[in-house]
Formats: sequence, structure tokens, C-alpha cells
Amino acid sequence: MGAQEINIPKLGLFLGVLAALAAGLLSFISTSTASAIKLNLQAKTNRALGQVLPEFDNTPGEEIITLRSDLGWPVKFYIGRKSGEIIGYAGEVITPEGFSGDITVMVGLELDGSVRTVIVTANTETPGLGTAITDRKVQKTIMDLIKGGEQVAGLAPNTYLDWYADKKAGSDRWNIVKEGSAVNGKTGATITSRAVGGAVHAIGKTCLANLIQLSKGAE
Amino acid sequence: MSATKEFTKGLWKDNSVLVLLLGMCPTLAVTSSATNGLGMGVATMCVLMGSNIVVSFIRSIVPKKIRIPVYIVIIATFVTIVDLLMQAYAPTALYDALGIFIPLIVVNCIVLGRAEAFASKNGVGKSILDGLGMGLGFTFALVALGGTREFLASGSLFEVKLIPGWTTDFMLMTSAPGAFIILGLFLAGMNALNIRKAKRERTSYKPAGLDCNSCNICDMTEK
Amino acid sequence: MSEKPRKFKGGVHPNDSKALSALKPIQDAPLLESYKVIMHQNIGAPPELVVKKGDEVKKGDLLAKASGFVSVPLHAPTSGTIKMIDKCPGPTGISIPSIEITADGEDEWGDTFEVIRDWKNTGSEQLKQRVWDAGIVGMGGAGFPAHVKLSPPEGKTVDTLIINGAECEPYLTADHRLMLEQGEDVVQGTAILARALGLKSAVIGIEENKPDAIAALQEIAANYGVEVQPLPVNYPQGAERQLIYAITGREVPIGKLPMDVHCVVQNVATAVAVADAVVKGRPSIERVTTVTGKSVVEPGNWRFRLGTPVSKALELVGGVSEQPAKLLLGGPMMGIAQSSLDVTVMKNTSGILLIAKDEASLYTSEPCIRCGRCVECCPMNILPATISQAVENKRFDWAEDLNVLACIECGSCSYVCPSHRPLNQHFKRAKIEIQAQLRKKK
Amino acid sequence: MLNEFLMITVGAILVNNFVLSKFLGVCPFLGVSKKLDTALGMSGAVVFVMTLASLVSSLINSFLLVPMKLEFLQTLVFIVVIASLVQLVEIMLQKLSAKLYDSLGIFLPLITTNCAVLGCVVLNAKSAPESIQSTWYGATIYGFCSALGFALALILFSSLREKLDLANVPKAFEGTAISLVTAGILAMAFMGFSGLV
Amino acid sequence: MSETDSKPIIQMPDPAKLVVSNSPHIRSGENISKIMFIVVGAMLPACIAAVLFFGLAAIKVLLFCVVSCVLIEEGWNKLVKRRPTWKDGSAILTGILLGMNLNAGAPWWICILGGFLAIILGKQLYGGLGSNPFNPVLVARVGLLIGFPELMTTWDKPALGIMKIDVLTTATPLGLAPGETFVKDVLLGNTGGCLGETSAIALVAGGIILLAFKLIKWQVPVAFLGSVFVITGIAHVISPETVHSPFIHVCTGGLLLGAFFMATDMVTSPMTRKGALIFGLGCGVITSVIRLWGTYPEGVSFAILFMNALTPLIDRVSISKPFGYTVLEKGGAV
Amino acid sequence: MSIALIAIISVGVLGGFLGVIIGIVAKVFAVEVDERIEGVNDLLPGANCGGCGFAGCTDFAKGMVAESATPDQCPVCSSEDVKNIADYLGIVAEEKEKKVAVVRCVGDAKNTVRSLYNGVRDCRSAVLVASGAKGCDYGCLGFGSCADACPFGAIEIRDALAVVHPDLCVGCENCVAACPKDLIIMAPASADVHVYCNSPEKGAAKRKVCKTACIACRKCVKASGEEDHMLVDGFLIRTNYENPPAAELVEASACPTTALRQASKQAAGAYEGVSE
Ligand SMILES: Cc1cc2nc3c(=O)[nH]c(=O)nc-3n(C[C@H](O)[C@H](O)[C@H](O)COP(=O)(O)O)c2cc1C
Ligand SMILES: Cc1cc2nc3c(=O)[nH]c(=O)nc-3n(C[C@H](O)[C@H](O)[C@H](O)COP(=O)(O)O)c2cc1C
Ligand SMILES: Cc1cc2nc3c(=O)[nH]c(=O)nc-3n(C[C@H](O)[C@H](O)[C@H](O)COP(=O)(O)O)c2cc1C
Ligand SMILES: Cc1cc2nc3c(=O)[nH]c(=O)nc-3n(C[C@H](O)[C@H](O)[C@H](O)CO)c2cc1C
Ligand code: SF4
Ligand code: SF4
Ligand code: SF4
Ligand code: SF4
Ligand code: FES
Repeated sequence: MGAQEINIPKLGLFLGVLAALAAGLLSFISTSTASAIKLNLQAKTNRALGQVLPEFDNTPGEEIITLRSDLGWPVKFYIGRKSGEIIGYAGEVITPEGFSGDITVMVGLELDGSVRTVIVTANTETPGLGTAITDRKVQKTIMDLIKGGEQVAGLAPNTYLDWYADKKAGSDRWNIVKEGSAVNGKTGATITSRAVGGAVHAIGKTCLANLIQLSKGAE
Repeated sequence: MSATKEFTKGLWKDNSVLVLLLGMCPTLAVTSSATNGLGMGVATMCVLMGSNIVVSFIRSIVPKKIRIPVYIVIIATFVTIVDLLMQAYAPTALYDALGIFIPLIVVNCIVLGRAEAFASKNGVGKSILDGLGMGLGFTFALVALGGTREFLASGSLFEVKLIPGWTTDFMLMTSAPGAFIILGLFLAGMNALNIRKAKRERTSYKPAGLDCNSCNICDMTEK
Repeated sequence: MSEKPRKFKGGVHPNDSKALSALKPIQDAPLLESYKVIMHQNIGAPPELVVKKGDEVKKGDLLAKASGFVSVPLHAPTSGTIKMIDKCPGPTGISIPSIEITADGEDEWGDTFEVIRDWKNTGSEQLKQRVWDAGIVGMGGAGFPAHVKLSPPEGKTVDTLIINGAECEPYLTADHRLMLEQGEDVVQGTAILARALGLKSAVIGIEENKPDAIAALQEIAANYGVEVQPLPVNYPQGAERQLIYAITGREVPIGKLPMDVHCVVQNVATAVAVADAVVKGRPSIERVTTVTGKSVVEPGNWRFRLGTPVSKALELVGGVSEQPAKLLLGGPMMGIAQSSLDVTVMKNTSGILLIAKDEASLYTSEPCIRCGRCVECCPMNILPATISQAVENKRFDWAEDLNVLACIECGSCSYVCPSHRPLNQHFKRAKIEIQAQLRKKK
Repeated sequence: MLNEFLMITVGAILVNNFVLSKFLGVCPFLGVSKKLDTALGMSGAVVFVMTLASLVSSLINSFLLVPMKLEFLQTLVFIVVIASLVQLVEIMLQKLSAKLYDSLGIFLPLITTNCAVLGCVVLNAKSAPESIQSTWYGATIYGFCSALGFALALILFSSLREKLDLANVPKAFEGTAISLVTAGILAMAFMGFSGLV
Repeated sequence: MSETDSKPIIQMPDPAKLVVSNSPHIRSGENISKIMFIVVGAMLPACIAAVLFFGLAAIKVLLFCVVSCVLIEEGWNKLVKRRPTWKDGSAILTGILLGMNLNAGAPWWICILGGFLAIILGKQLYGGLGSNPFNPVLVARVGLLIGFPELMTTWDKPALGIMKIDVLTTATPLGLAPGETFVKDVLLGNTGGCLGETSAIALVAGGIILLAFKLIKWQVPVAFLGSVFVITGIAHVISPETVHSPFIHVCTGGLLLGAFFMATDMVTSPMTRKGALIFGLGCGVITSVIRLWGTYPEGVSFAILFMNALTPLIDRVSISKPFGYTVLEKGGAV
Repeated sequence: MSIALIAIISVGVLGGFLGVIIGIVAKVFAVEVDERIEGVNDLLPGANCGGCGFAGCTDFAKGMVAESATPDQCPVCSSEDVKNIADYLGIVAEEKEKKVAVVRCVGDAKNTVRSLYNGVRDCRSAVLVASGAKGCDYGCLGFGSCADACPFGAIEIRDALAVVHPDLCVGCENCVAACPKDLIIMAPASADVHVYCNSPEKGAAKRKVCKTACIACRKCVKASGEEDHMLVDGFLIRTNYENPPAAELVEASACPTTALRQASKQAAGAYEGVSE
């Protein structure tokens, strides 16, 4: 095959047509999966909301109020309703104070603004150190499998996160107390602990400051 | 070669990871747990089969000079499809964990390598078998690696703790250095097997090695 | 040139052990019943035999004649009959042709050369011819024909003659004794060599651990326009590149010869042999050799005729007090190990040394721990550790890039290596392989 | 601003090294690292192509794909762009500098299928910080620095491998096995830089 | 000859027992185990200091490390059928240094795992003594640090007295705010940290022993300590509230241990003096950078490990010209 | 649907652009790459032993395609392989005679005089020290340079003597160049009987240092009768490989030093003084 036989327009045409075909196919698939992808993302949010809110029957993912905390961070509040009645709020904030990047914290709040449950929905902390604060992971062991599978319902416990339950945000941030009686921080992961604490505080405080607005819902 | 051979060679004899040493990036990056390895392996296998089928279909009409770009376009298309489908239907945790490496299946040397070395020369049926075998081999290797790393890190497999007393995770294994080291140990294991085999059969032994030639890319991208 | 000598980089200070024989005056070895003169005693082509079995020869008669320019004649060490022309173990372990002479006991000189009394007014060509005719080779170790060094090729000039009296090898004292006892001959030979080179002056370099020799020569040297230069004590001070650097500050480029920096280096024993040839008209048939070692009963310095078997030499010193580990021709740093007592004294045999078991370096080699000692002590400033690893992996091209060809095989690196690596042997091998490669290319 | 770019530089070269912590471009990292000289050539080629590819694809991304909502085509478009770019570079190199072509030319085809290049542009487009994503120069600098990180790792690794050639490695570990272990320890050393940015 | 007949029989060497070998035929008498055991000796002051401050716990850790290193080395030698090598002392030294790199409260399995990482991963996979490109102890230490960040960064509180096994945790001086650290404590070793991070005086004494025996090149510790001193000094002047004084920096955090005992490991550092200088400087700069801006409170291990990786390159660039090379290049004589 | 349209158009244009570029590149660079090289390379054993005289199998394949080499140059290929390659290239394969290496020495540790040697365990290095520390200047040093050089593991060092396993030897000749004593010759595989001695010295001199040397007693010459199976070369007898003797000659001639041996039995360690 010498250089002479090369037909440049033909090559261009072939590749062009092929690429166009590919693009067409992809647009088709992209449009047809678009709704499924959206649903999948929504499901993710709903799953998270389901963990922090009491049982609800609306779609809190569609009823959102965005407020600013006193630090200027945007806090997203999802409103949980049952039979139309507001039964709780879920506040979500992204804090940049994480050890290695942003941490997304979601807090379920009672109507009076006290903390119900805290979960961390996204983080890039050091596995084993930072993630000890952030993860609520059920560790199945082989024993559980052997014993047979009654699944434990509800959230996996995390002492650091559970510490906030029933607390109300004061005017000052929670101080990190390491390994004392009040456990909300962990040696070796002070930064993560502080970041999570700060985020919970920001959500709680914003909630308290805007209880009236929140109680009206997003309408 | 018989059809079964086309299928089985990818599983062990020509295993893409452990023998051919192709597609190292996803191999190392996503094998921090057995589950991730499985996900990546299956995704790659889908792309591999899809591209093998199409390439084998159009093999006679592709102008030789542009066959590599053509293959790449085909592969990229399949990768995007897999990406979109996973986004839509796979568990979000898995999709998040595999992250950037799904698009990177495009440049996984195995996929292109099989398209060039096999599908472009063989019929559709054989190409499917080849893709399936290679893909399963890849998946197998990834799961093995992921499983080993997961076990050494925390004594668990597929997120099930096998040794309940193991409380502190050995993070080295799930970190980047651990990936390299464990893969190195795997290759050494393969070498040890081959040495023993060579001794038994009194043939010469060559260590598994990756050099420019393994992926054939140089030869393929003719100027 | 009276400035302070320069110190070359590196070097080692082994225990010199010279006290064993340094105070022993040179003795003449008694006449033996027979001598085995090895044919090939010089670098270059072996000479051509001119006698045959059964011939009668007188002392100093020609046995073999030079077969080319880089070749020297060989003379009979005593008068007698040619008994056999056979093979005899050579210093490298391979048997080489040799001439066995049965002594008639008369030890009678044949027609030797005309004596040149007035060498100061003799032409340099004639002096060179005499050096050649007398069969003189470098007696410092290499055995390079002396007349060749005296004849710079077209375009090269010589401005410095250095006489090597460093004797930096431990144990050896032959040169030392020679300088003490035959100072006049040393200096005269030096002056003759200088004249042969067309030079007015010359330098004799002596290590400072021989103050008596320095003093003795300084007294005589002035009369001949020769200078004596004390040198720091540091092995291998006597290696010609290091010597030239110490005395003139010139560095001989790698792969080049002293001649390229306008120097000629000759050993003191060579100078004495030259003086003998010119002033006494005698060919080179004997040399002073140190027979020593911790296990030797009576170490000493002896004047042996060529062809004296080592076994006879050892009898002269009363044998050994215990079985030694090694028998060497030459010093402990550069000498060649022998496995037979039948090897004979040759023109370049400066020492017969028995190494006792406790000082012999009989170790298994361990992997290099990269301590860098060898790098530090290498007088040629190359990287022995890396080169040896290259050689072990048969990467001779790499060894060449690392300048293994510059290695003078002084052995300093092996001496200091805590891993007991056979560095020197690797380098010898590498040089041979590289040269073979080069030859192939040509 | 300056600070930010310093962060990108240090981050891409040392902290989030492409090969050693992001696992991009491992094949050439293992394949072209037997000799220091080839590693140098490959490094040059990668730096050149990655910088260029980042620039071009960031332009295409922000002026074509994003405005037209064609993000799903990113993978396809980027790989096609890279492939064309490499070919173009090859033509130009040969015309412009034969010497450069001789030293880098053979590595160019390899780069088309190098994860690092595609990974870099995909990262730029999908998950890089705002400052990089939004500007073409941010993307270019990121591409350049990432490539430098690749080059650093490759050069260090190849010099280590040359040393390993001399070692008496157990037979089963000869070849790529011990190289991988070495890469692992090298990655450990690089982990010390974590937190610098 | 009649003369010799009358003499008593003289003993001659037996040629069959003569050994042939290449020159040189004498050696300086140095050997590897001598070197290693001198280094072990130089470690002793620091070991004693560690035991004084951490008690039996320190002895336990050191013993576990040494024993596991030696056993693992011999186990491996058996496995790959190589001759025993523990006598050369390098495994013992590795064990001691590993122990000095752990804290007194390290559990037994950390010691064993560390021994495994050091001896197998760090050394034997490369072919044993002399072939390893990375310092085995640091491979182990960094591996453990990455593997168990929490365990490896909680330190035990020192208290004079030998008879104690329980330990309290505390911060290392570098982890405290500037001003909380006292010079006297640092010098004596009354501070938290791993065993080998404590007594500056003992470590310097060990270093002097090494220098006196010419086992290490002075360029490494001088360049290492010097560059850390200068860089942290500048940082301290700029910001005294957040940065410790350079003196504290030099005397704490394993820097002395690293500079005298670990960066100087000849196997993994450059061979020439020029190279050693570059190596030391590199270590110093990286250590300072990690200490001042990095995550890890301590940068010595990473710095040395990183510079180990650079060693082949340094070796390459620091080759000096052979004797007689310059002249040739100038074309003086052709 | 507009998105799809834009997608198709833009990507199509991009693809076309790429195709054109490649076309141009292909024209500019137009390097002739012969497909057959790859094909031939696939048929080669891939041992890269260099026995063909090229730098490796690929190099050899190039050479064959360029017709500067012929398939039979590969010592590793069986005649069937050679034929396959020849068929692929459309040339006629020549029959080649298989050769195997013979180490012309059987002076192992027990049967020869040697000195104690302390140094590099490699023949080419050892020979620099007292010529290898062996009594016989011509004999095998037994440090195995040849075995190291053999890519097929065909040489075994047994009792400080190199022993070739003829069934493993493929005839690549790597060992020949490796031996510093030039002991190894390539003999036709069909010849099984060899004189395992290479010393030209006189019989008596040889006996002094080696019990298994050929002392040129000529029993084997006589035993071959009229046939010129064995050639006399000074104080040494050699097999005439043009007309090699049958295995029975070994029995028939009753070589007093056992220098005359069968290669196959030698490999199996069947001779006196050679332990398993
Ligand atoms: C490798 C490594 C990873 C770390 N990851 C985290 C982390 O994810 N979260 C965190 O808060 N601290 C992390 N740290 C620890 C911080 O650097 C810092 O030492 C700690 O948060 C404060 O120490 P303290 O809790 O002991 O007071 C990490 C340290 C290291 C060495
Ligand atoms: C070499 C070795 C490595 C070990 N690695 C770990 C480990 O990484 N994490 C762990 O929790 N236990 C590990 N163990 C297991 C311990 O034997 C045991 O689990 C531990 O001492 C009990 O843990 P706890 O008392 O701290 O819960 C290891 C044991 C050995 C011998
Ligand atoms: C390492 C080394 C050490 C040497 N030591 C001496 C020595 O001490 N005395 C000596 O005369 N020659 C010594 N030589 C030989 C000299 O380099 C040089 O060849 C000799 O002096 C030339 O003189 P000649 O030809 O008369 O022997 C040594 C050579 C080397 C390589
Ligand atoms: C001065 C000196 C320092 C050493 N430092 C170390 C060290 O830090 N780590 C180690 O494992 N071995 C060390 N060794 C021992 C030995 O060199 C080490 O085990 C080798 O790296 C193993 O190949 C040292 C030896 C010496 C002489
Ligand atoms: S023997 Fe060669 S390498 Fe060794 S010190 Fe002497 S000159 Fe240097
Ligand atoms: S002296 Fe020996 S151990 Fe030290 S660097 Fe040189 S060769 Fe290696
Ligand atoms: S014995 Fe010699 S000729 Fe035979 S295969 Fe081995 S190296 Fe080649
Ligand atoms: S045959 Fe030659 S190379 Fe082989 S062991 Fe004997 S001497 Fe060495
Ligand atoms: S898979 Fe990443 S470069 Fe090959």
C-alpha cells in the first residue's frame, strides 16, 4: 500500500459519517436516559432525606428553601410533610473546612430547631481518620451472615454524629471535646470533627433564626 | 482455534491484567474493594463486547489508514453509553466510586487492543466470545485484586467482615501505594507459577514484563 | 621542580611491612645447577630463539634475538649447555616455552658489549641501541622494553625523565636497597637515560618513608645534574600517572601514555641495568628481588639470575615457618598469585612474597553496600562500585562509559572494600572484553 | 491568583501526582521506563501534548459543548480531538524541527492511548475546581503541571529501574513485578506531600 | 649442592595448598558486620535514653522489632534458599531503627508488621543487603504511617522511670503550639514522640561516634540539619507565633535520628561526597516544607524516602571526572 | 431533536477533519511497512537467543523479509517451523543439519589437578587469574560461563565440569563464544561419539594433570578399522564429523582414560568418576 492510494476525501468522509452516526446514537441514548438519571439522583437525595426526617409522604426534594447562614454559606432546607403537615426540616450545607475538601452535611431538624439526626452525604476525608467522623456504615460481619439476615433497620450509629442529637445550636460553635465525656471530636481528626460541628451548627443556627419562614413552607 | 479456546484464553492464558499487563490504570485505581473491581470489570466487559461486535461487523469496509480512529470513535460511543446507563441505573455509590475511570475505558489498551488484534480479523461470533472471555478475565483479575486489597486492609470481602476481631483498618492497602505493591505481588505470584511450569517442562522462562510492545499501539498507529 | 610534590586524590595506606627486609643488604645468590629462562619476558613480541639443544653458551651470550622493535633479546645467565627447550610454568599460570641451561660452574663471561666509558659524549642513538642490545625491559613491573620508551615517535617530544624510586608496594624493598647500595649506579643510569633522551636533567622520585635512600641519592645526584624529589607516602604513589602528577602536575589523559605529556618514567632497577649495560658492557641477566613474607624464615634482598626457580630462591631464605596462603610474584597489591614453585625469576620480578594465612584476603564476595570507600580511594577517580556491578551484569558497554579503561589496576578499591568484592578482577575482565570488542569493530 | 496557581502547580506535580496518586498513564509509566533516556523523550512528548490538549479541549468544551448542552459527547469529542491533535503535532514537528521530531516523534502515537491525556481533559471538564474549569488558561496550566508530575514520576522511576537492573532480585520478582513494588514505595514517598495544598 | 645438604631440612610451602586469586592480596580488614555493629553501638545511647523515658514498654518494642526483623530475614532466606545473612548485622540494625521509629505504646503486631514491611518489602524483594533502593526502615515506617495514621500519630508521654508499662498519650513537641515546648526537655528527651525522637544529646553522641569511625559522610547530616535550620529559621522570624524556633525544629521530630542514622544509610544514599551534599540538602528542604505546610506533623521519613528515589539520578549527575579526563577533553594531547 | 442535530453535525465535521488529517499524515509520512515482518515474527519461537546472528527474533524476521537471511538460520526452529516460514514467504527452505554443542573436556573435579581459587565465579574472569587455576591449561574451568550464556538451560555444571544435554541444546552457539578456553564446538547431532579432550600437550604431560585426558593411544583409531572415523591431530584424536562413528566404537575401543565417550551417556552421567 503505497502513499498513492490514499484517498483523502474518502477517509474524511468515512470518519465524518461514522462520528456523526455515533453522535446521533449518543444523543438518542442521552435523551432517553436523562429522566432516569434525574430519578436516580433524586432517589439519592430522597434516601438521604429519609434517613434524617421522620416518615414523610411528600417529595421534600421539590420543596426547598435556600437561606444563608451567618457565615454566608447557603443552607438548603428541605421541608418534610405528612398529609400536608410539616413534620420536620432537613438542612444541607457544604462546608469547605474539611480536611481535604468539601464536606456535605445534612441535618434533620425538629420543628423547634433542635437536631434530630446528622449524616454526611459527601466527603473526601482520609479513610479511617476523617471518615470515622463522617461515615455511618453498617459493618456486616461473617457472623451476621451466618446467623441469618434480619436487617437492622434505621441508621448505623456513629458516636461522633449521634452526639448532636437533641442538641440545639447556641450562639457559639460547639467546642471540640476529644475523648472526654462529651464526645464530638476524635483525636487525629480534629479538623474533620470541627468542620462537621461547624456545619451542624450553621444549619441549626440558620434554622433557629428562620423558624418562622421555614414553618410557612416553600409556597 | 476452537470456540471454547477463544473464550477461555482470556480467562487465564492471555489474561489481560496478569499476563498482558494492559489496562493498568483502572486495574490499580478501582480495586480498593472487591465490589468496585466487579463493577469496573463488568463495565469494561460490556464495552469490550460491544466494540468487538461492531468492529468485527464493519471490518471489511474500514479504510486501513483510519482504522484506529474509527475504532476509537466506536469505543468512545460505547463507553458513553455505558456511562449514561450506569448513571441512570447503577447504584450511585458504585458510580461515584468508579468515577472518572468509566470515561477512561476509552483508552484502556485492552479494548482497543482486542479490536485491533482480534475483532478486526475475525467474525462476529468469535469476536463476541473473545470479548466475553477477555472481559471475564479482566473482571476476574480486578475482583481478585480488589478482594485481596480489601481483605488485607480490613479483613473483609465484599464489605463483609470475615475476621470480627480486626478493628483497625490497614489503610496502606487501600491507598495508592498499596495498589502498586499488591499488583506487584500478584505478578510475582504469576511468575512463580510460570517458573515452576518452565522447570517442569524444561523450557525457557521469561518474566512477565510490560514494554512498549505489549500493547501494540506503536505498531497500530501506522503513520 | 623543587616545588612541593602534589598529592594525588585517593590512595590507601596499607601496613607496609617493609621492616622485614629493609635492613637486609643485597646478597648475591649462589650459582645453581641449572636455570630455566622463560622466552617471553617482555611486553611485545617474544624474541626469536638462536640456540638449540646441546649448544654451549657463555654467560651473557645471546639466547634469543629481538624479533621486532617492540621486542628484546635474551641472554644466558651463566655459562653452560642448553639442556632442553621446553615449557615451563609462566607467571600467568600458562606454560610457556623456556630454555633450560645446565650450568658448567665456570660462570665465564662470553664476548659481551664494548664498554662505553665516555657515555657523556656518546650519541643518543648509540646509547639506545645499547639499551636494546642489552635486553633491558622495565624492571618496575610491566616489563615494557626500555629502548622503546627512549625513542619518542615522530612529533612527540620528551622534556622530563622521571626515575621511579617510590616503591610504594608494601613488603618490597629491592629498589630501596638498590638506591642505598648502588646509588652511584642508579644516578649514573639515570643520567645515561637522560642523555639517551636528549635531556640535561632528570628527577628521581622517592617516597618519604625511605629517608636514608633520599639522603644517599641526594649526595650523589648533584654531580650528575639529577634531582631527587621526596614524595608523600600514599599507595599507589609509584604508579606512573600518579608519579608524573606529583612531580610535574601534568595529568596523563586516559588512554594516552606518559609520552603524551612529555614524560618518560623508568624504574630505579632499570636505571641500574642501563648503567651496567653502558658502563660495564653487561646484558640484563640478573636482578635484585625481595624474598619476603611473614612466614619466610629469613626475608632478604637477593640478586638472582634470570631463570632461578622460586623453589631455589625459597631455599636460600631458609624456607617457611608455616604453610603460607599465597605465593606471589611482585608485591601484595599488584603481584600475581602462583600455584607452582617452578616459576622462575624474570626481568620484572621485583619480589617473591609469601602471604600468610591471617593476612590473605580469602573471603567470599558480598553485594556492594555502596559505602563509597572505593570511590574515595580510587586514584583514577572512577566509580569502582558501579563499574563492578556493570561487569557483573555483563554490561561492558556501560563499564566503558564509566571509564573502566582508565583503571590502573592498583587494587586500592578492592583493598578497602568492606564487602570483599573482587573489584579488580572485574575490571581486568572488562578491559579485556572491551578491547576485544574494539578489535572486532576494527 | 498567584497563590492559586502555585497551589495548582504543587498540587498537580507532587500532591495529586497523576501516576502515583491518580493512576493515570500507568501503562506508559511502566512501559517506557526501562531507560532514563526514553523516559526523558516520553516526558517531553507528554508535556507537550497534554498542555496542548488541555487548551484545545477546554476551548471546545466551554465554547461548544457546554453552551449547546452536549456534555454527554465529552468523551467522544475529547478523544477525537486528542487523536487529531497528536497527528497534527506530528506533521508539524516533522516540518518544523527534525531534531525534535527524532527525539519525541516515536512517542507521539503512544500518547493517543494514554489515559493521562484523556484523563486530564476529562478531569478538567468534569471535576476540577472552578478556577480551572472555567478558564482556558487555568486548564492549560493544570494540564501542563499534571504532565510535569507525570514526567517527574516517570524520570524518577526510570532511574530507579536502571538501578534495579543491577540488583539480584528474586527470580519471581524480576521484571514488572518488582517495578510495581518500587512504584508503590515511590507513591508512599509522594504521599508525604499530602496537605500541601 | 653439598652446602644445602648439610643444613637442616628446610620446610617449603606446599604448592597444592596455595590459593590463587586476583590482586590485591591483602585487605584492609573492614567488613560489613563490623560496620553494622558499630552503628548498633552508636544507637545505644539513644536506646538507653528511650528506655529511661519510656520504661519497659520501650524495651518491649525494641525487642519485638529486632527479633521479628531477624526472624523474618532468616525465614525469607530459607524460602528463597539463600545463605543465612543475619550475622552481617543489618537486620539487627534495621530492627533497632524500626523500634526507634515507633512509639512506646505500639502494639506487638505493629512491630511484626513493620518488620515484615522493612525486611521483605523494603529489602529482600530487591535481593537483600545492598540492592534496596529505599531505606527499609522508612518503607516500614511510612507504610505503617499511611496504614495506621491514628496509631502512628498518637505519642506516649515520657516519664522518668523504668518500671512502667502503661503509657499516657501526648503530643509531640512539633504538635504543640510554639512556646509550649521547653528546650531542656527536648535536649534530654523528656518529650513525647517515638522512641528515637527523644533525646537530642544521645542522638548527637551516636552521630559523633559514626563520624569518628568514618562510617557516614559528614555532608549528609550537615546539609540536612543545616538546611532545616535555615529554612525553619526564616519561617520563625517571619511568623514566630506559628513556627517553632529553628533550634526546636532541629532537635525534635526524629530529625537527628534521620540525619545521623537513616539518611546516611549508604545503600540508599549517593556514593560520592558531592552527591551526599545534594542529598542532604534535598532532605532538609522537603522536611521543612512538609513540617511547615504539610499534613503530617513530621516530614523526615518522607523526605528521606523521596530523596532515596532521587539517589540514582544524583549518582548520575554527581560523577566527577576521572583523573586525566579534563586534559583529554581540552584536546591537549591527541 | 435539535441537540441531536447539532451533535451530529459538529461531531461529524470533527471526525471528517480528523480523517483528512490522517490522510495527509499518511501521505507525508508514507512509510512502507511490510506486513510480512509481523507474520514471520509470529512464526518464530520468540526465544531471542541471537543464534541466527541477528539482534533478536524481530530483527531476524526483518532480515528474512528483506531476503538477507533464510529461515534455516534459526537454530531453534524445528524443520517444520522452518518450512512454515518458508511457505509463508514463498521461498524454498533448505534442509539444515541440526548441530549440538560439545564441551571437549571431561576433566571434572575428581579427575584433574587444580589449585585453590578465590575470586569471581565466572570462567571468563577466572581465566585471568593463573589461567583459571586448573592444572591443565586447556580444560574446562567449570564456572559455567557457557551455562549462563545458554538461553535454553542445556548446559549443566556438574562437579566443576560443563556437561551439555544434547536433547535440550538447540544449536544456537551462544556458549561457543562464552567459553574462554574455546572448548565448545558444534558437532552434528547425529554424531554421538566424541573425544572429550582438547589438550595438544604430550600424553605424559596431560596425564600428570588429568586422569581422563586423551593420551593418543590410538585404540579408537584401530577399532574403527578401515573407516576414517577418528582423526589423529598431533597428540590428540578427534572425531571425524564428516564420517562419524557408531556408538559401538566406544565399547570396542575401550579407551583407557575414558576420554572417548557418548554424548548422550555423558549427559546422563554414565561414566566412571562422574557421580549423579
Ligand atoms: C495522612 C493523614 C491524614 C489525615 N487525615 C485527617 C482527616 O481526614 N481529618 C482530620 O481531621 N485530620 C486528619 N489528619 C490529622 C491532622 O493533620 C491533624 O493532625 C489533626 O487533625 C489534629 O490533631 P489532633 O486531633 O490529634 O489534635 C490527618 C493526618 C494525617 C497524617
Ligand atoms: C502481622 C499482623 C498484622 C495485623 N494487622 C492487624 C491490623 O491491621 N488491624 C487489626 O485490627 N488487627 C491486626 N492484627 C490482628 C491482631 O492480632 C488482633 O486483631 C489485635 O491484637 C486485637 O485488636 P484490638 O484488641 O485492638 O481490637 C494483626 C496481627 C498480626 C500478627
Ligand atoms: C598501581 C601501580 C603501582 C606501581 N608502583 C610502582 C613502584 O612502586 N615502583 C616502580 O618502580 N614502579 C611502579 N609501578 C610501575 C610504574 O607505573 C611504571 O610502569 C614504572 O615505574 C616504569 O618503569 P620501568 O618501565 O622501568 O619499570 C606501578 C604501577 C602501578 C599501576
Ligand atoms: C550509617 C548506617 C546507617 C544505616 N541506616 C539504616 C537505616 O536507616 N535503615 C535500615 O534499614 N538500615 C540501615 N542501615 C543498615 C543497612 O545499610 C541497611 O539494612 C541496608 O539498607 C539494607 O540493604 C544503616 C547502616 C549504616 C552503616
Ligand atoms: S584498581 Fe582501578 S578502580 Fe580500583 S582504585 Fe585502582 S584505579 Fe581505581
Ligand atoms: S568499597 Fe565495596 S561495598 Fe563500598 S562502595 Fe565500593 S564496592 Fe561497594
Ligand atoms: S548448549 Fe550452546 S549451542 Fe546448545 S542451546 Fe545452549 S548455548 Fe546454544
Ligand atoms: S566449557 Fe568453558 S565456559 Fe563452560 S564451564 Fe568449562 S571453561 Fe567455563
Ligand atoms: S490503562 Fe492507563 S495508560 Fe494504559
